[in-house]
Amino acid sequence: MIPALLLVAPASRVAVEYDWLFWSLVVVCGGVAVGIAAFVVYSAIHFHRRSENELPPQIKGSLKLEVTWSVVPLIIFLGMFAWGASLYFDIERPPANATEVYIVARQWMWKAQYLDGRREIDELHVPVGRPVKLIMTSQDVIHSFFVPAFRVKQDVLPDRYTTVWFQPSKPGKYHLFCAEYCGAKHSGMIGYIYAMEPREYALWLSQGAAEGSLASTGEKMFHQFGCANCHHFDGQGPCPDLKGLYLRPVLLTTGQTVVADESYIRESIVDPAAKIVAGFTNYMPVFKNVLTEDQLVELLAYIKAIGPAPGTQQPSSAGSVPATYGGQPGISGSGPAGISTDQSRAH
Amino acid sequence: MTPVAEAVTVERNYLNQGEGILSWLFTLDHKRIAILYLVSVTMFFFLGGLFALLMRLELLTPRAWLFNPGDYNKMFSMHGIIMVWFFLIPSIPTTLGNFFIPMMIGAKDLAFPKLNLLSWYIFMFGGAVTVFALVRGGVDTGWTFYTPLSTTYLNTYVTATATGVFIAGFSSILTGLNFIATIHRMRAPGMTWFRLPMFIWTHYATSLVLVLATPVLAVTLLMMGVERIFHVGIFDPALGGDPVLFQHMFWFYSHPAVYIMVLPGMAVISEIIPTFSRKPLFGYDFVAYASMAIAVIGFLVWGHHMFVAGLSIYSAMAFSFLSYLVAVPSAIKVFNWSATLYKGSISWDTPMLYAIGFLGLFTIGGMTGLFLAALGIDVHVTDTYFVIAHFHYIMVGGTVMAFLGGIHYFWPKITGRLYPEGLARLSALIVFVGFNLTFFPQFVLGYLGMPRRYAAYPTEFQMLNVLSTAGASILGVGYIFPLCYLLWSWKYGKKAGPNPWRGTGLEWTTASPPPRDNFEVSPIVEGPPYDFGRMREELHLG
Amino acid sequence: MAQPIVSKKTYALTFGTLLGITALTTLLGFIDMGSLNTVVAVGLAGVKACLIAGFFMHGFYESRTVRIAMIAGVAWFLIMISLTLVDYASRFW
Amino acid sequence: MAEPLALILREQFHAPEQQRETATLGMWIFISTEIMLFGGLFLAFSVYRMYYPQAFIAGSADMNIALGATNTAVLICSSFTMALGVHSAEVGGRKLLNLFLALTMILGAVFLGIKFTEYYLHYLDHRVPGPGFLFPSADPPKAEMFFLLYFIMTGLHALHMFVGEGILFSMILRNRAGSFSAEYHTPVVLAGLYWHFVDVIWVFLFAIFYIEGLHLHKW
Ligand code: HEA
Ligand code: HEA
Ligand code: HEC
Ligand code: CUA
Ligand SMILES: [Cu+2]
Repeated sequence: MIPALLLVAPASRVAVEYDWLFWSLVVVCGGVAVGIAAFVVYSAIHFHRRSENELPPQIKGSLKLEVTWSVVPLIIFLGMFAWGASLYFDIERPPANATEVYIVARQWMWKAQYLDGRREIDELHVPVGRPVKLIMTSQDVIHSFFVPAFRVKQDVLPDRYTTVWFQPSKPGKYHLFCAEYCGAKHSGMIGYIYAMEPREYALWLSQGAAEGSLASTGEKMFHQFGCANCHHFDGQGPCPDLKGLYLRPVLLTTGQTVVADESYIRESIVDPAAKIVAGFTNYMPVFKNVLTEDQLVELLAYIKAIGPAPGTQQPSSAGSVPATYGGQPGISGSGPAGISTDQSRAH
Repeated sequence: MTPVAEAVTVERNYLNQGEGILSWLFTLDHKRIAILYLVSVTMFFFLGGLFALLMRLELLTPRAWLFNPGDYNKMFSMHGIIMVWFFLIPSIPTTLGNFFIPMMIGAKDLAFPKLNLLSWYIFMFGGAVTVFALVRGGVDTGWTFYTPLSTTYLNTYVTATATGVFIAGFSSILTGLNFIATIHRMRAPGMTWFRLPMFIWTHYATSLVLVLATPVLAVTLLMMGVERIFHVGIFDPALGGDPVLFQHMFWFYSHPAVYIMVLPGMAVISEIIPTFSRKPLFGYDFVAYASMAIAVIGFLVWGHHMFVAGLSIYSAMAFSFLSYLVAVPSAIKVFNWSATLYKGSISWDTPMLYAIGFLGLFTIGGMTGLFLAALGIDVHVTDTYFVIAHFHYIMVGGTVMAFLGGIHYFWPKITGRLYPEGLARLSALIVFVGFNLTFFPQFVLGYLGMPRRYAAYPTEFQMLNVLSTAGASILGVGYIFPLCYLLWSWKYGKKAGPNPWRGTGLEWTTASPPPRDNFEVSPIVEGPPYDFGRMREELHLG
Repeated sequence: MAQPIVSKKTYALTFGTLLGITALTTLLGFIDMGSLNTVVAVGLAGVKACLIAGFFMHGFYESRTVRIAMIAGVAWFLIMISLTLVDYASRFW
Repeated sequence: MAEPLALILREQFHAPEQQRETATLGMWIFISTEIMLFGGLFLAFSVYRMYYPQAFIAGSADMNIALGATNTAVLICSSFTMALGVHSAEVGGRKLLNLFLALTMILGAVFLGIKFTEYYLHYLDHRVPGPGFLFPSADPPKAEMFFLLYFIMTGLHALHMFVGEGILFSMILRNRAGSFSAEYHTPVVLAGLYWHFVDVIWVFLFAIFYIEGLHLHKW
């Protein structure tokens, strides 16, 4: 039991906050529960029936008491709600400067794709002290990404991106579980997260023999699947210019405006007709069942890398841990060659 | 309410009126139908329990040593499906509810006796289909049938099982309908709403949920079946559907369903505690309103099962907030039950032991529900053993305890015999100890991060799992005891007399076992429920 | 609480109105009103439903309990649909 | 001849009025459950309607409004005759009751006939979801979702119509056997409630499936 407890010792910033809340609830609820139990046991013993014909005072109720024990718990509950909700917002909202890693889940393995093109199966290496954001999708059924030591969990859905983030605070090897039942080998869909000191992490990164960054593979795909035939980067032609698309508000034919986040871009590729950009007619082929989730991730990384939209933060550079941590990370050198990073292109 | 002071021995009662198996299979008597249900749900309970034992055995070691993981998945799926739909949901309402709702309101029968019998047949048919699926090879969806796993990826008997559950759902609906109509229209003269025993109020609330939630389960399973059979998209994203919609619809039913499971338990407790404290239920009105509030607000909180499923965070906030609201009426009830004990004349008969057990375990289960309802906390413990422990505390520690308590409490009325008190107290103790040993370690496991539905697990979780398995075997013994001595006492127990506990309800004014029409003379109600003060007059007279 | 008998005239009037609304619904359906089309179609359907439930099904003449039973189904349906749609609508905030 | 009161009153009741009220209440509760049953489907429809607005409007534009509107009118007529049937029962007009029940059944049959004709036309047009599905638009899979919901919802509705026909038929038989009178005709009232309810469901189905995209209908 002791080693188990150690294993779940909080290893991320959120986990520490989490434990505060959790143990506070244990104290409050435990206190009330012990109080109730004590009262019940005391009554049961102290007022134990003494004679067969005993008739106790017939007390019917008390408005004062009723109000007290409705309102006081309510107030306590509201406190729990507020604290729980604020923690949830911390857990759910990744900071803008987080390093991105793409996760593709399938029965029954986790595949991680780093921006520098490294791939790992059932393992994930992350630096200590820096926020990491995972952009996750599933190839088949629903899975759930769960790292107990970080106190985070997020279902991974097919046909959609969900994200989770954490900031490891202690180097170590932590369990990664699949927490949503996903078929026969659900309990085998486990792995490890290695949180490393930044120096070691940099070393680990440099040893990776990647065939090129994720975005550059994406660029190859972009040509291979003929995207480049239609989508030009000079604003010419009958197709939208994809430069700076990421996080830009896009006006649709329906008059709605949507923000071009990961899910939107993904949908635009697999199901172009779903949302059509204003001013264009849709004749883009449907890439559903043509591209694998891995390829989609590569294309996505590429599209995100080709120039940030004006005025929005670019999450992280393609390829490596942001050199200037906390500063304004731009496109670092490892981005695909020949791609303009001109940020001033107006829509 | 004229209590029968002396035991009026009625020669003919509902048990001996009509002989032979056919007189049971075609009976329209709510009491006999209750017995039919009792036999059926008991069988399903032990079947579900058998799966639980096998599961616990498997979890003794970190490796999958007894079954391969696929078979383990079938174990928990069949365990959950049978326990929820074929044991716990029908357990109290169709047995004790069926038997005692008409008696407590002074009616001859339910409003629609034929419908009542039909419900049982539908239930058994649904059960038969499910058991058929089980013997043919089982199902491994989990009791939640999440898509697209269930519709596209599994090749077990998903459709057959879902059909069984679908069918059983209609039995629930008809039972609920029958209860509502009965409680509205069949009360004896003088039995006003605020003279109803709390048992009735709470069953009324339960029936509301049964009637309004169950159809949604039916239609959800229907759509799931269509998708699975015809390979057309409703919930599968590969076919254009949305799996989260399935979860919305499933939990729209299943959260209210957890109140279907606990409210009847509360109904029983609200009878036992006054009787064995000889005091009126403290804060009667508030407890009545609390039951209704649980039934209504219980419909607004289903999203708390989906906090990490891809729900919008704003929606999640609303659902979390509402979950806390629905906990308030439960709190009111716990406090009122406790207050009823205060200055009472408390006897330690077996039903009361179960009731006290219920109080403690339900409180723990409910409070851990508060943990889960806190958004941030749920993220870590959802889909771990923490959730498993939470709901077993409420469903097993709460409702099953209440069920056992209720069976003991009403046993003399149902059979006319007393059960052996000493043995009964002993097994209540065994159940309590075994239960806590089984499920308390699971809270810790959950906090440590052990996911649910795992056939194999990392070694550091073993110690707690061994404790839990040990507890489960004690618990199993604790359940087999009552089965044996209750059956024994049906034949050989001491004769009970009409009112062994000196209860105040109408059901205690008639003979044990009651005559076919429940009462020799149709009762007229003149006073409030739980009127123990009458005892004084009785004593003066006697 | 004997049930009043609804007159044939009331039935006939209801019937006429229902047919009228059906015609109106269909005619309005031909006009492109943008998203209003849905609102009008479902709204008029709601009016028809009320007429049927009120007159044909004696909803306007029944006891309070029965009326509550009628309304409960609709109210619960609205709970289900509104809370679910709120989730979908707020996903992209 | 009306049955003697003793036979009509089931033993668990103490007065005919109580029995009637109870039965009506029971029926209404049942209808509430039916609302929730169809409600789940309406919910699914709304969600996908929100996801795929164009495809759903296009699907709706593809419906045969002539048949749909006719069917709506037929069903409203049948509700009218049903209401008149209940009226006849209330005043004890056995012959008229028979007539109206029969008329209602015929109208119901007409409705089903038209509905299945429509299904057949959909089949000819390859609008049945599944491998053979065809839809002349940019986005057949989404229109397929529309048609799937269309078939499930109208199919479940048609199933209810069949049940309703069965109930009406049994009412006719019981009426001919002389079971109903001005004093006792609760089963007819209940049958009427059921029938009207099924009508109400159709009114909504008509609105969402036929009317929504009517303005885009290609003639
Ligand atoms: C009978 C069954 C039952 C009951 C009554 C409840 C009652 C409650 N449940 Fe539980 N629940 C389940 C059965 C039940 N649950 C099941 C089966 C699951 C899992 C399903 C699955 O995934 O397979 C589940 C899962 C579940 C979850 C989702 C967990 C997850 O999967 O992530 C949540 C989250 O909010 C939750 C919350 C609650 C709450 C707030 C209550 C409240 O109603 C509890 C209210 C009661 C109390 C609070 C106790 C008494 C109060 C006091 C004594 C007051 C004093 C206290 C203080 C002042 C602190 N439950
Ligand atoms: C509704 C009621 C209910 C009840 C009463 C129980 C009772 C028990 N449950 Fe169950 N449980 C659920 C509902 C219930 N459960 C649900 C809904 C799930 C989720 C399923 C899912 O994930 O899909 C679950 C899941 C679940 C798990 C998690 C599985 C997993 O996620 O991997 C475990 C693990 O320990 C467990 C254990 C037990 C135990 C030990 C009991 C004990 O209380 C049982 C004790 C009973 C006995 C031991 C019976 C004695 C019988 C014999 C001795 C055999 C004799 C046999 C014959 C005569 C035929 N349950
Ligand atoms: C035959 C031409 C064609 C090809 C090939 C093509 N597209 Fe498109 N694409 C379009 C058109 C036209 C639009 C605008 C209409 C729309 O939004 O659907 C578009 C829109 C998009 C958008 C949304 C743009 C915005 O501003 O919101 C993205 C993203 C996109 N395409 C990515 C891709 C990718 C990735 C590929 C290759 C796998 C690809 N496209 C291949 C024609 C094409
Ligand atoms: Cu993947 Cu469980
Ligand atoms: Cu819940």
